[in-house]
Amino acid sequence: MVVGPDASISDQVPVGEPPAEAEGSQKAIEGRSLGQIAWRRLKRDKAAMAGGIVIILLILIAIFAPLIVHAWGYDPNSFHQETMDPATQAPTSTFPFGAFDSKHLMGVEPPFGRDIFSRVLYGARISLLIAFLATLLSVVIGATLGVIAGYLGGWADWLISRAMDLFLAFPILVFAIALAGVIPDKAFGLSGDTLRIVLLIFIIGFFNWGYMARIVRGQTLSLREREFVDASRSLGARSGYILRKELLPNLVAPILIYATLLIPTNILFEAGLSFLGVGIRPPTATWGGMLSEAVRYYTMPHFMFWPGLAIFVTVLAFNLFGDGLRDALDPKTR
Amino acid sequence: MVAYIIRRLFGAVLTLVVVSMITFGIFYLVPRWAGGTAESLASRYVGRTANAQQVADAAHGLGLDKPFFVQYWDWLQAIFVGRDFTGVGPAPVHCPAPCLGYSFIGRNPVLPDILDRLPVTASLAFGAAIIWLIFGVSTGVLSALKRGSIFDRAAMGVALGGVSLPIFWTGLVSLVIFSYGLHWTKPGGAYTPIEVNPGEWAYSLLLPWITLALLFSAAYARLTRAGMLETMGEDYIRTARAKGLRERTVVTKHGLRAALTPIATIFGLDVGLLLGGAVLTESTFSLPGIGKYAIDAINTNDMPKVMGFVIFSAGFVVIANLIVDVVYAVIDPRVRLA
Amino acid sequence: MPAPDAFLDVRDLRIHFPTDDGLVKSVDGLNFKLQRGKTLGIVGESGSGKSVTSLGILGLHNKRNARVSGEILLDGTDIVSADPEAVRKMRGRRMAMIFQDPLSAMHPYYTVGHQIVEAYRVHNNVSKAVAKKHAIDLLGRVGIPQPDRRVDDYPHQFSGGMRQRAMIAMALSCDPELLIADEPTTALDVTVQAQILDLMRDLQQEFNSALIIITHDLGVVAELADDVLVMYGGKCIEYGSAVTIFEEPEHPYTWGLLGSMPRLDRGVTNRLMPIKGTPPSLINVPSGCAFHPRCAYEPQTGGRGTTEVPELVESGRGHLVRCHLPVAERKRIWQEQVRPKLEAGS
Amino acid sequence: ACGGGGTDSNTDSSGGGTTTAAFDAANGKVFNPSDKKGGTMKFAISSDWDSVDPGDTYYGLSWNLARLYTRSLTMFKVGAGSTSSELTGDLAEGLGVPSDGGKTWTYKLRQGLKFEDGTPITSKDVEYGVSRSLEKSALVNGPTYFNDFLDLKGYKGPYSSKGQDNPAIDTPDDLTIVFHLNKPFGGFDYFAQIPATAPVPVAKDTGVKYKEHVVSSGPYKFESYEAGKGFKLVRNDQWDQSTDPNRKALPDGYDVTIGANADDIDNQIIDGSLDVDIAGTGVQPAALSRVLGQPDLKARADNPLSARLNYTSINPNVGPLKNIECRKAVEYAADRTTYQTAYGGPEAGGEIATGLLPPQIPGFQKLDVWSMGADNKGDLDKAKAALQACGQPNGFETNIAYRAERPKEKATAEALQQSLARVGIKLTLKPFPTGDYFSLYAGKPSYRDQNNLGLMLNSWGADWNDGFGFLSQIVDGRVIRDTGGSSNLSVNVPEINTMVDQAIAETDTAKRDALWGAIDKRVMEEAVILPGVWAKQVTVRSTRTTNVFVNDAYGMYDFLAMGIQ
Amino acid sequence: MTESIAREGVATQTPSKEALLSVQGLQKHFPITKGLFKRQVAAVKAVDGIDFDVYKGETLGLVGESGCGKSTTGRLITRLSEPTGGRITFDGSDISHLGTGAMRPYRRDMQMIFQDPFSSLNPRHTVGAIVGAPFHIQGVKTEHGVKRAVQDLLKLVGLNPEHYNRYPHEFSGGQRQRIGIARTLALKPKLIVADEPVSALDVSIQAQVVNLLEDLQEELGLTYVVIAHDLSVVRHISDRVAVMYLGKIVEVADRESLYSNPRHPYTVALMSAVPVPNPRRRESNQRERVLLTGDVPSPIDPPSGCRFRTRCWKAQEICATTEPPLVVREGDSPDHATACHFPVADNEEVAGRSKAA
Ligand SMILES: Nc1ncnc2c1ncn2[C@@H]1O[C@H](COP(=O)(O)OP(=O)(O)OP(=O)(O)O)[C@@H](O)[C@H]1O
Ligand SMILES: Nc1ncnc2c1ncn2[C@@H]1O[C@H](COP(=O)(O)OP(=O)(O)OP(=O)(O)O)[C@@H](O)[C@H]1O
Ligand SMILES: [Mg+2]
Ligand SMILES: [Mg+2]
Ligand code: NI
Repeated sequence: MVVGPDASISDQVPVGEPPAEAEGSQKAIEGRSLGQIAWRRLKRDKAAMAGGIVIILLILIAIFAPLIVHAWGYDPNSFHQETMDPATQAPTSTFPFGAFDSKHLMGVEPPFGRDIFSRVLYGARISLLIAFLATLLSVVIGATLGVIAGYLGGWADWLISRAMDLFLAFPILVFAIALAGVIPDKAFGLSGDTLRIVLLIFIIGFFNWGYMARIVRGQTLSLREREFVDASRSLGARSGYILRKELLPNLVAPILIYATLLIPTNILFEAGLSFLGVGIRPPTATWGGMLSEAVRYYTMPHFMFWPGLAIFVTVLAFNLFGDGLRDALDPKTR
Repeated sequence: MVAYIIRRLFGAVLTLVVVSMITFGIFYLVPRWAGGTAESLASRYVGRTANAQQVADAAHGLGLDKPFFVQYWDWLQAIFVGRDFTGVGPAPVHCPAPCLGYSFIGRNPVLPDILDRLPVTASLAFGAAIIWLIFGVSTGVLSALKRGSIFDRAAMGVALGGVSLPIFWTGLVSLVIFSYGLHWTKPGGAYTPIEVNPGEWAYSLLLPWITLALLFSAAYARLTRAGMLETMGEDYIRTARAKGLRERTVVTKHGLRAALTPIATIFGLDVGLLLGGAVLTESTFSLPGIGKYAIDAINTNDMPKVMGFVIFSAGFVVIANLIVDVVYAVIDPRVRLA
Repeated sequence: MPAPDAFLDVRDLRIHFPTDDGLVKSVDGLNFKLQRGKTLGIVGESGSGKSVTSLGILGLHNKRNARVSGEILLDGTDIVSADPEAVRKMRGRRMAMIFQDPLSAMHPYYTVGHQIVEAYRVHNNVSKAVAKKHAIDLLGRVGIPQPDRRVDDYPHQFSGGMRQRAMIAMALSCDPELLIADEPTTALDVTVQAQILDLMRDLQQEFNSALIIITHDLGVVAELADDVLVMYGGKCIEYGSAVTIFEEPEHPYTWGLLGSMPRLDRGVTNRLMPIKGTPPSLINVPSGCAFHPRCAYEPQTGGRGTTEVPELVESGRGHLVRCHLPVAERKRIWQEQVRPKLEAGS
Repeated sequence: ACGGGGTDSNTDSSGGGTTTAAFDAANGKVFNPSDKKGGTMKFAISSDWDSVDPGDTYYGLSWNLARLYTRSLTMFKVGAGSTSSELTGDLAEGLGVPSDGGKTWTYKLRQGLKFEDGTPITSKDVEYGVSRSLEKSALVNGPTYFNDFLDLKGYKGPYSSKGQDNPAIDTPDDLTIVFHLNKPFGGFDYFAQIPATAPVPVAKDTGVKYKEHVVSSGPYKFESYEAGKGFKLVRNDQWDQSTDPNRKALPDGYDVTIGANADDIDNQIIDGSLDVDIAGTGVQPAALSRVLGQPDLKARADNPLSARLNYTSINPNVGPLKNIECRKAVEYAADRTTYQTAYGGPEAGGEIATGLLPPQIPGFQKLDVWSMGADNKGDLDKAKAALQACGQPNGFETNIAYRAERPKEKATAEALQQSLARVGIKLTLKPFPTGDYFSLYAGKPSYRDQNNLGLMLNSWGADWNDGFGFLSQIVDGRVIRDTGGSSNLSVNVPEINTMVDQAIAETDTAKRDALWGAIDKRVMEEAVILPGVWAKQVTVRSTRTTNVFVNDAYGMYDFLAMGIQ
Repeated sequence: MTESIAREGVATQTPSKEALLSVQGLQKHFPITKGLFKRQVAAVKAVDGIDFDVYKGETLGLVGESGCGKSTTGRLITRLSEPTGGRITFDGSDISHLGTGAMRPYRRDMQMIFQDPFSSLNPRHTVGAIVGAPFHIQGVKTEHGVKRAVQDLLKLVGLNPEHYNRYPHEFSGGQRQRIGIARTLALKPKLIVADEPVSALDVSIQAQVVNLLEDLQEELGLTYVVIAHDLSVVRHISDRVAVMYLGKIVEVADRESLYSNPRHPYTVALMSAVPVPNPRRRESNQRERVLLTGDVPSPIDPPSGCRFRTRCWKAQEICATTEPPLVVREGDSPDHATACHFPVADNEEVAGRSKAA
C-alpha cells in the first residue's frame, strides 16, 4: 500500500533530542516513559533525593527497630532507675543530660530512666505506620470520590463537593481529639494499642480526604476536557474504561504528589493528638506522647529535643521529597 | 451578587446543620457504643446523693432517653427559641436563645462562655496573622525576585524547615528559652484584655504570636514565592515592562497584586480556622481561648461544650469561606458571582 | 542594502538561553536594518526565534537567564549595552510592542483605560485626567465605539478584536518611533484580522514609525511588509523586499513555506508541497546548514550542507540568501521546478 | 532522706518563728513572722477548682482560701505545727456544746457579725447556708456529711423542699443555732468548720450562680470574679477585727489568677513576682531539680507532708482478683520505689506508705502487713507463691485505671505495669477523664466490674486530721453507691463497716483513735488497697511573704496568715 | 518534492449523491442557569437548526468565525454530545438520540480527528496503546494480532512502526497528529469528522497533514467533514463547503461555485478578508475588501430574522423580521443554497474601502 511519497516522510526525532540518535538507528528504541523522565529529574534534585534517602532510612529504622534497639538500646518501656536521682528526678549521668553516653545514646527519660533512643525508634514505627495508613485511607476515599465527582458531574459532583466543603469546614483537630477521647476500649474485635492505632488511622484518614478529593476532582475535571477522553468516547468506550484506562493513569502523578505531601501533615497530626494525650496509650512510645511528657521536664531539654528532632526530620524529609516529586512529575509548577 | 450571597448563606447554614448533625450523631452514638445508657449519661449531672429515681428524672428532663432525631431536634430548636432543662437541680434550668447547649458541669450556657473567650483567640489569630502576612509575603516576594540567589535558597530552606516543625514543639522550645529561661516574654496563661492594658495584652501574646506566625510565615513565604514566580512569568508582566514602567511598579502593582489574590483566599480560610480555635497553640501557651476551651471541655467530657464549640468554629470556617469568595470577586474583576 | 542611516540597526544579535538541557541558541547572529516609515516582516516557523528577537530589541530579556550579545542600535543608541534604566525609558516612548494574545497580555485586574493611562503617564508628566482623556482619544482612534464608556471596562469585557485594538492603543500611547507587532492577528478571526491590519497600516502611515511585524502567515506579511526576513533555526536565511521574497525566493526553505500554503488567489492546486521533517532543535542545531536535514537539494551541495554553515550573501539588490547552492542554480530550480508547481492549476 | 521525714515537724511547738531561710523553715514553724499590713498578695493556680461557693466546694485549697471571704462556725487554729489541727470558734464564740449523747450540738454566735453589705449575720443565715449545701443535685461538689448525719426527716433543701423549715436545724434566737443528728457523733465540731456553715443571706442566694457573687462574711470581699480566669479580693469594711480573734488580715487584698502556666507559676514564685501557688501540690517536676539542686533555692523550699495517701484500689470483684491470693500477689510484687518515683521521689512525691492512715493522723501505726521486699522493691518470691496459691502461676491480665490528666497517676500506672510484669501480671493502661473518673468509671461499681478494672489509682486526703476525717469515706463499704461517685473503690467488708460504726460512736478520743488504727490494719489485710505514698511536696516560699507556715490541717501554706513584707 | 499520484480520478468525478450523513434541523442549546435555585434563564444557542447532507466519498468543509458553532456541530454528529433538537441520520439510521451502548456499533463507521495534537493523545499511553485502543474498545479481532495491525496503521500514516512503544511526548506536533489519524483509521470508518485538524500546526507541517488526509481519502474511500476557520485550507481540501454564522448555515455550495461566486454577504466579506500572499496585489486587495464592523452577536440572544443583519450592509427591514431560508437562488447551480434575502449578485460592486455598515 503506497501512500503519497512525501506523506511517508521518515520520522524525525522531536525537538530537543539529538538528531543523530534517531537517524542512525532504525531499530526500535525503547521510548522513555514519563515516569522514567520524572525519575531522571528527581535524581538531579539533591534535596529531594536526600529527603528520599532519609525516608527510606526511617522506614528501615521503623521496621528493624527491635533489632537496632537490641544492639544499642533497651526495651523501650523498661526502667533504669539507677540512672536517675530519686529526689530531683534528674539523670545522674556525667554526660550532659545523660545523652551521648555509650549506654544511653540519647539519654534517659525522667522519672524512670527509660532509654530515649529506644523510645524514639519505637515511636517511628507508630508515627510512620499511622501516617502511611491514614494517608492511604485519605487517598483511597479522596481519589475515589474526587474522580467520581469530577467525572460524573451533576448530582454526584454536587453531593461530593458539598461533603468536601463539609469536611474542610470541620475543626478537624478538635473533632479528632473529641472522638479519640470517647473511643471505647474494645471494638471490632480489637483492643489496646491495635484498636487505637486502627481508630487513629481511621480518624486521621477519614478527616483528611477532602483536600485530596478536591485536587483529584479538579484534575479530573480538567482531564475530562482533554480531547483524548473525547477520542476514547468517540471510539465507543464505556465510562468504566475511560475512568480506568484514560483518567486514572493521568491521576497517578497528582495523587502520588499529594499523598507524599499528606504524609508529613499526618505525622504532625498524629503527633498533635498524642501531644494532647488522646493518641496511643502509654507506655507505648510515640513522639507526640514523649513531647507531652517532656513539657513537664523542660529543664531537661534532651527529653524534648530528641522526639522533636525526630518529628522535624521526618516531616522535613517527606516535605523535601514531596516538593521534589511535585517538581519532577509536574514541571509546570517549577 | 446579592442573590449569590443569599444562596451561599443558605448553603452555609445547611453546611452547619449537617456538621451539627454529624457531630451530634457522633457524640450521641459513641458513648452508647461504649455502653452508656440514658441513665448513666444523666448520672454525671445529678450529684452524689441522687437515687435512681432522680437519675431517671434527670435523664428524662435532659431528653437523654429520647430517640436520636428528637434529641437533635431539641438541640437545634434551642438555638432559636432557647430551652428549659428539668430534672437536674431543684429548679428548671433555662438556656436562653440562641442556646448552643448548656453545660451541666460548668452550670452555664455554652455560647456566652465561648463568646467570652473569643477575644483571646481573636487577638491571637489576628495578631499572628499580621505578623505572618508581613513576614511571609515579603520574604516570598523577595525570594521570587531574587530567585536562585543565596537569599532565596536560605529563605526557602528556612521556610521548609518552618513548615516541618510541629507548632507545639516550637512553642515549647520558645517557651523554655524566652519565657522560662530569659524571662523576656510571658508564658501565656494570664491573658490581659486589650481594653484593660494594650501593652500587657501585646506582651502576653508576644510569644504565641511569634510561634504561630513562624509556622504560617513559612507556609506563606512558600506560597507567595510560587505565586510571584507564576505571575511574574505572565504575559501582562512583559507588557508592563514593554510600556517602560519602573520595575518597582511592575513588581508591586502588576505582579504582587495578582499573586496576592490566591493568597488572600488562603489567608481568609486560615484566619477562619484559627478563629475557630488554635487548639495546639492555645494549649501549648495555656491561653484561655476557644481552642483551650474545647480541649478542656473534651478533658472534662463536657459534651454540650464540645458540640457548641464544633458548631461555633465550623461557623467561622463557613463564614470565612463566604467572605473569601465575595472578596475574591471584589479583587478580581473577572470573577462574577451569580 | 538598507541605507546606512538606518533607524534600527541590528548587528550580529545573539540571544542564548542556558538551560538544564543545554544552551538554547534562540537567535544566533542576526543582522538587519530598518528605516522610519518602513515595515519589516519577519516570518518563520514556530520556535525559529522571532519572539525572542523582538523581546531582545525591547531589551526585555532577563539578564539572569538570557545571554544577549551583538548590537541593537536604535537611532544610534545600543540597547544591548545601554544602562537598563535608559532602556526602560525608551520602552513605551520610543519603541513599543503589540503582543499576540491580548487577553493574557493585559492585566486582568485593571481597566483598559488604566493600563493605557499608566503607559502614558510613565513617560509624560500629566495629570490622571489628562491622561485619561488621551486614552479615550486613542481608543477612539483605534476604532473602539463609545470609547468614553469602554475606557472603564476590564479587558475580559472586550471582545478579541477590541482587545487587540486596545493593545495597539496602549502601544501607541506615546507615539513610538518603532513599533513591533508579534503575531498581532494570529488569535483573531479573518474578518477581525483584516480590520486590525488595516488599522496598523493606517496608523503607521500617520505616525511614520518603523514597524516590525512578526508572523508565520505569509499572507499577513504580503499585506503589510516592505521587506521580509525569513528566519530558520535562529538565523536569517533569506532577506529581501516583499516582492522579491514572494516572486523570486531563492532559499529552499522559503520555497517550502510558499509551497505549504494553500492560496485563495490561485487555482486549486492538486497538492501542497510541504517541507518534510520537523523544525530543528535549537540546542542541537544540525551541523552545517541548519536546514539540510529537510532540504531536498542537500545532495546538490556536495556534502557542504552537512558540514559548513553557509554565509548570508547578497544575490541581488538587497536580496540576501544563506544557501550553499550556487546562485544560478537556485534561480534555475525556482524558475524551472518549483514555481511551475506552485502555480499549477491557476 | 527517707523514713518518717515529715513526722518530726509535728513535734515542734507552735508559734515559734524564724527569719533565717533554711530548707523546711516554714514547716512546723512560722517563717518570717510580721504584723505589717498592706500590699496585695498574688495567688495563682494552673487549673480551676470546683467552686468558690462555700456550700459547693470540697477542695482543701478552697477551704483554706474560703476563710478569707467567709467565716464558718468553727475553724482550725491559725498557727504552725500541731496548733493548726486544733479547732476553735469562728462565727461561734467557741466549740459546740453536745447534748443528747452527742446527737444535738449547739453553737452560740458572736455579737456584731455583719455581711459585707452591713446587714447583721444571724443564726438563720448559718442555717440557710447549711441547708442549701444539702442540695446535692444543684451544689454537687461539697461533702455529704450534713446529708448523712443531720436528722433531716425527708427535708431536701431550700430549693427542693420550698417553704419547709429544716427540721434538723433550730435557731431559737439570732445568735443560737442547734443541730440535730440522726446518730451520735462526737466530732461534729469538725463538721462545723466546713465552709458550708458559712452564713448565706437568703435574698442573695442565686443557687448555682451564687459563686459568681459570694456575699462576704470574712475580712475580704469579692471585687471581681471571672469564672475560670480569676478573681480579686479587697478588704471588707464591714468586717470587724474585734469579732475575730483568729484572723490578722494583713494584706489589703488578693489577686487570684486561675489557669496560669504551671511552670511559670514556679518561676514567678522563685523570682518573687508571685506569692503562692494555691494548688499547694509543690513545684512542677521541671523546677524540682533546680530547687533541690541550688542551695539558695533549697533554703527557700519547704517539704510538708500532707494527710494524703496516694494508693491503688484493688478490685476484689473481677477475675482472679476475687481470690485474695492474687490480690496478695499484687501487694507483694509492686515495686514501691517506682511508685514513689512516679509521684516525684522521696521529697516531692512522698513517703512510701505502709498503710492507709498517714503518720500525722492520730491512730497511725507503722504496719507491715505485706512484705515490701528488700529496698521496697517488692517481694517477688512471695508474690510468685501467692500466684501459685491463687492458681495463676503464670500471672494474669487485668486493667489499671487512672485519671488521664494526671501525669503522676499515669507514671504510677506505668510503674505498676513494669513491676507487676515481673511476676507475669499484665496490666493494660486505661486512662479516664478526670471529671468522670468516680461518677462514671472507676467509681461506678457496675462499670468497673464489667470492664475488668482490676486496679484503680486513687488518692485521698483527709477532710481533717482524724481517723474519721481520713478513713470514713474510703473504707466504709456503705458509701459505695450504684450510681457511682464514691471515693471508696474497693473496700466493702461487713466486718469493717461494723468497726467503723464502733469508731464513730466511740466518744473517748484515745480509744477512738485506736479503733481507727485497727480499721487501717484490717483493711490492709483484705489486700484490697495497695498503699503507695503519703504525699509530700516541695514548695517554694516567695521572697516577699511574711508569716509563712504550713497549716497541717490543709497540708499547705496557711493563706490566712500570710502578709507582705 | 515529487508530485503525488494524480487525484483526478476522485476529484473530477462528481461524488455519488448518496448521503452518508444527513442532518435536519439540528440544534444544541447550552442552558445558562442563575439565581437561588439554578433556574435556567437562557441558553447559548450554539447550533440552532442546521440542515446538510454529506455524500459518500466527498469532503464537506465547514467554515465560520470563532464561536459560530462549528465544533459543536462536529461533536453533535459524532454524538459526543446530545442534540437539543433535530435529526441526525447516519448511513440510513437515525442516531440522534442513541445511548452510549446503542451508539457503539456506529462508532466504528464514524471517527473524529481532533484539533489539538497535544491533548488528544493520552500522555500516559504508548503509541501502540493509543492506536490499538479502538481494537480493544470495540473488541475487534485482527488477523495478525493487534500489534501488527497497529504497526500497519503507523506505516500507513507515515510513521515509523518501530515507534510502537514510544510515548506521545516524544513526538512533534505533526507526528502526533498522524498518530491521532492512525487511531481514527483503525476501525476503517466510513466517515471522519476532523475538527480543525491542522490549525495547531506550523505551516510546513500543516501541508504534510493536509496531504496525508487527501491521500488517505483516496486510498480508503473516506468521507470527511472538515471543520476549519482557514478558508484557504478549506478550499483546498473540500468538495463542498458550508459557511456557518451564529449557529446557522448561511451558505452551502460546492467549492468552485462558492469561492468563485459567493452569494451570501457574509461569505463575501469572509473571503475578501483573507490576506493574499501577493505583495503586488496589496493595493487592489485593500480596495476590494469588505470590512465588517462590530462583533459577532452573542449566541445567547441572537438577532431576530437574519442573524447577519446587524453587520450586513445590505440589510433591510425584512431581514429583521423574517428569517431567510437556506434555498437555491436563481441562477445558481442546484447544490448552491444561500440563506439570504438579498444575495450578492454576480457582478455586483460590493467593495470599496468604505466600511460595510
Ligand atoms: N527564556 C527562555 N529560556 C529558554 N529557551 C527559550 C526562552 N525563551 C525562548 N526560548 C526558546 O527559544 C526558541 C525561540 O522562541 P521564540 O519564542 O522566539 O519562537 P517564535 O519564532 O516566536 O515561535 P512562535 O511562532 O511559536 O511564537 C524556542 O525554541 C524557545 O523554546
Ligand atoms: N459546553 C458548553 N457550554 C456552554 N456553552 C458552550 C459550550 N460549548 C460551546 N459553547 C458555546 O457555543 C458556541 C459555539 O461554540 P463552538 O465551540 O461550537 O464554536 P466554534 O465554531 O468551534 O469556535 P472556534 O472556532 O473558536 O473553535 C460558543 O459561543 C461557545 O461559547
Ligand atoms: Mg512567538
Ligand atoms: Mg471549535
Ligand atoms: Ni491538495
